[in-house]
Amino acid sequence: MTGRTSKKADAHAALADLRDGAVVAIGGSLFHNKPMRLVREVARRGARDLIVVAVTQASIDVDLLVAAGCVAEVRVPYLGLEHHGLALNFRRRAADGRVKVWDCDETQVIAGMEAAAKNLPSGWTKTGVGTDLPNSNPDLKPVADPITGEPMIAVPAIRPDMALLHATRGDQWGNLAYAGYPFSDVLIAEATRRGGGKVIASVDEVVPASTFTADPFLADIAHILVDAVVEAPWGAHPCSSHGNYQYDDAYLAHYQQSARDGEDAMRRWLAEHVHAPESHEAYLDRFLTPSRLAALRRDIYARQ
Amino acid sequence: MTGRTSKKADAHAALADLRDGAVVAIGGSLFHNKPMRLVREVARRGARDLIVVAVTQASIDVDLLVAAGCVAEVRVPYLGLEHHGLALNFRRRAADGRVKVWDCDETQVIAGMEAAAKNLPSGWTKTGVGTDLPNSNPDLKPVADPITGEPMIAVPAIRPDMALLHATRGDQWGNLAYAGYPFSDVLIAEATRRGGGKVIASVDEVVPASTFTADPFLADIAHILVDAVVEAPWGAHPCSSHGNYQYDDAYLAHYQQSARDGEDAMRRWLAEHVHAPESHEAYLDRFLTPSRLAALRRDIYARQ
Amino acid sequence: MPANDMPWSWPELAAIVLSRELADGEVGSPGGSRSEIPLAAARLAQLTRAPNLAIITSAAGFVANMVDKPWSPLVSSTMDWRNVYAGTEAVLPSSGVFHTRRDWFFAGALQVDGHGNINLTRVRLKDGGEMRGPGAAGLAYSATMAQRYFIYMHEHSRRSFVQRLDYRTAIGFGDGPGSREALGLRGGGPALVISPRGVMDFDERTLRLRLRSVHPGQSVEALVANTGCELIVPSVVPSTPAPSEQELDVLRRQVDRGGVLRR
Amino acid sequence: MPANDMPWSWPELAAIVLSRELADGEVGSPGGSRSEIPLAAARLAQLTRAPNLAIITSAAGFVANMVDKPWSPLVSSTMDWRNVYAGTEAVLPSSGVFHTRRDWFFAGALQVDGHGNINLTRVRLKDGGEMRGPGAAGLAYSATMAQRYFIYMHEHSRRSFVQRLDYRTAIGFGDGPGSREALGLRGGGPALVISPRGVMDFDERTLRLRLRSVHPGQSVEALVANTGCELIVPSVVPSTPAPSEQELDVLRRQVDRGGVLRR
Repeated sequence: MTGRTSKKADAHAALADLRDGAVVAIGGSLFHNKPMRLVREVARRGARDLIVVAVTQASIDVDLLVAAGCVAEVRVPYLGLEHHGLALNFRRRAADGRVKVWDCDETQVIAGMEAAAKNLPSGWTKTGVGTDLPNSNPDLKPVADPITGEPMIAVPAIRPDMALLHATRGDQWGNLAYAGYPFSDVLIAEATRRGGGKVIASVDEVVPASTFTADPFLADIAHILVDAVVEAPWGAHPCSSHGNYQYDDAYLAHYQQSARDGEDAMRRWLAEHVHAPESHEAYLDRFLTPSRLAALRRDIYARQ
Repeated sequence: MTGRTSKKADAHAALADLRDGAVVAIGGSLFHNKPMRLVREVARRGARDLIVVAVTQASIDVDLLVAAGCVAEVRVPYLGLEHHGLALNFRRRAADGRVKVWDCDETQVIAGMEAAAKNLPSGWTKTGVGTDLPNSNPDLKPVADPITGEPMIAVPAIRPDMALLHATRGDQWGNLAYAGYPFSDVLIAEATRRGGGKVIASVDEVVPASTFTADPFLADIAHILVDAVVEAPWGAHPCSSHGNYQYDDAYLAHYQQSARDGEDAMRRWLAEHVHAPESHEAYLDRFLTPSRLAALRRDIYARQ
Repeated sequence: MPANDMPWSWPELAAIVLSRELADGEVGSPGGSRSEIPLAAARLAQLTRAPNLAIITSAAGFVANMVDKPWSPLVSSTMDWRNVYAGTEAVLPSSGVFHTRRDWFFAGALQVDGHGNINLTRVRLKDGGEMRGPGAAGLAYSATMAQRYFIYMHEHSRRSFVQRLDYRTAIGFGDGPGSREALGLRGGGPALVISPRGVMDFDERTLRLRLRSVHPGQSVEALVANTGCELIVPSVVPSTPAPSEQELDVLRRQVDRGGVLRR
Repeated sequence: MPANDMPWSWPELAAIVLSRELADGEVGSPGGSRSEIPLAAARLAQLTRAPNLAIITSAAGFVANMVDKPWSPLVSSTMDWRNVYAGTEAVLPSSGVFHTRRDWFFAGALQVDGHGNINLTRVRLKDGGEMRGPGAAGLAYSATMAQRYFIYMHEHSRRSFVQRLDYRTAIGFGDGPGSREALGLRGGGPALVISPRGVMDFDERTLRLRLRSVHPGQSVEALVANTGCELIVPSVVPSTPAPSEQELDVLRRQVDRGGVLRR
């Protein structure tokens, strides 16, 4: 009998199925657990017209893809760089219509993703009743609850073609463990796989499968929900791998300054940070040092 | 400043709010994590006309409450004693109309509980379309999806007045940890608390709060969802505390034999096992021995 | 149950026949009454032809694969810790148990009809009373949503294979061609029915129950005589392929060492 | 922002004033722009008057209480591990983050109107273009479902307090009395608006914004002149009670030792 099939893959192979116009879900939230190594690979490939969904919140992940010209539509409840300010590339391209915005609240995206995970046509929420959200986003359909008659909003199932996630650890079968919060990654994986899409996860470390058989409760996402595991040490950089290492605030500040300086500056930033490094290892060696890594680890538990 | 308020309570005090006619949700599944110490206390109190909800599956927990005359209506997707046979007390009282049956599938109860947890009027499911379930249970309302028009079933929110759960460990603030599977206990707690009901949990052990602060991911149910923690060592007996100790098959067989022997035999069983023991400790000392406990622990990992 | 003089028990035969239906890479849930039969079927498949097959405990979230795992006993109670923990690599959150695809699941039933609809709720008795079954459990869901499913009947009689169900708990092919489509159901419906007498599937055009094979030692005539619903009987009905030596060997040495299926 | 010559910063004052609004035993989520302000408010409440107050990280599931816990720094980024892990006793599954009651939450906004409706989506600029905000995040949800909420505005001007929102992202009292009821909304709507100039609540009958107090050093006249929406101004407007010594002491020694709120 042949044995089990490993799901380990390099980033290039894992993203081979990504077609222009695909609905791509990105996991994590804000500056945490963003699969930046995969995001950079998507930008390197020159993907076009993507519909990007992030739940709950996005930052440099989506703004970078927008800057790289990969994105046609953004379905993100919050897109901003928190203490670094607004998402400037997004703002620029949304203002002149190059990027379409699907206005939404977190719980509306979740309702649509839950519907997909359950293989149902729509999800129901109270969120958005009495607001402009259903006016600017016609996919959010005002309806009446069939039991009480009260106003509700129905959100059509959101079925990503591909999900990009970042976990702390994974094994070759596709089991994933998060040191910190998995945010909505479980739901993203469920919604994507249930609808036939591919779930690609980068992990800081590939660990032996015995790690999970020794304690199966360790797995936040089971292997049946994962198609490919991409080994990518510090693969969330410049975002944090939540509970494992911190986000790189100086790098983020430099990114934001380039965005502020305009599209030419952004193109130079992308050339240097996304296109020039020939590999993930080359990226790490170019933009990080052992002492910087130690500092990003140390900051996790820092008590002043 | 005064400190935090402990949620530790004895079973009698914890159940003081239980009124006749209440909707009571029972956690666990089949022979596992059933809060039997609390169930016996409910029967001792002589509660009446309860509407009992269990999700996903029930066994001796609900059958015993039915036998004790506490139950007006059963909302349970599966009620049986597995390899010991059907739930005979339930079957007897359902047949002659003393107990009303709310026919349902697991996912319909879950849809109703999810609606309650989300504070929404109804939950939607595909389950039951094309079956007799909406015919025999008028609460399951056939509707059309507003996006695709396809047939669906709307289930009104199920909002328990009280939930009875059993966890392996808990602290005085109400944080609960399960050694095995929590089954649907998290959802039950969410649905109950969100609607203003009380969540009462028995635990095999009360552990120091530092257990949870040292590893907050240990808590399967957070203290904000729990109203009372009842210390009840071996409190799931004769059911298993999943992953901690096994169910007591000989005791269950004796129960089932009494049920088979008819209502008089059942009354004697209830008198001996439910009413006679003056306390949980008296119950343990009457029906268990140290070597039996050791066997129930050993069976968890038994490899033959 | 009809006589069985074979060197295997009916549950063993059922586990082996069902095991052959499971394909590599699939995800499914053993369940139903005497769930040790489908659990054994799935473990046997993993250990013979389908190393990438994943088992999800029905209504709990244990995702298990027995390839290269230490042996663990097969136990009667579905959610027994020993059953669910064996070979487990990951545990789905309870919120997600119904959020994952099921390529297959197993159902027992009080009654089945000629379109594979099943009854687990209640059966009318001759005296006018009714016998109440254990309830739908999650079968109304699975029958609606899973890719395909297998029905295993411990009794093959005119009381269990009926022209008209006393209660339709879970839908198979409904009233025949077009029923599932009109209701917007997911998945393909029932794939197979196995009983102590034989194996049945469904005719592609009429979606009616069709005899596929009779078990070694059983007769077509007795099977037909004990079937209360319409049944398509082809002119030639082969014998259910007997368990191979390897199947029986893996089943008895690696899956069911304790002999639960022989009791 | 108006001048502030007081011995506390505006964020410190906001944290202290908001802290006083939180009652013992409640459950809520700090959030919004500069979420260190509401997080400080909630921790301060726990350490002074409300030891049973529970903090849930907004859109993550960390349930925290700082009573008798080691000190941990206050950090700007909402979901920073140091912020969410401090004092955490339990972590809600991501499926359940929106399944728990919120007695209160906090919202920042680009614009607020006289009924407490808020805009976080986009603002029309004078040149005809628009400035896009970060989006609703979870505020459309929280405003609909939470028991009450507090709006904190970093700017108090005619651009931020407006007669008519450019976009209604989250509903407050809608168009006035009866609006929330007609929509079947849960919770009681906005309870309070705080800005660098003063504290506002809502008139019980008209549900219109009403000046409750002006901060020490600020004037009613300047506040009114910089408010673009209708505002009920009582004949006597008290001064916002200044931070007590104990409040400032606990805030600076136990909550914000690093001085994030003074930056």
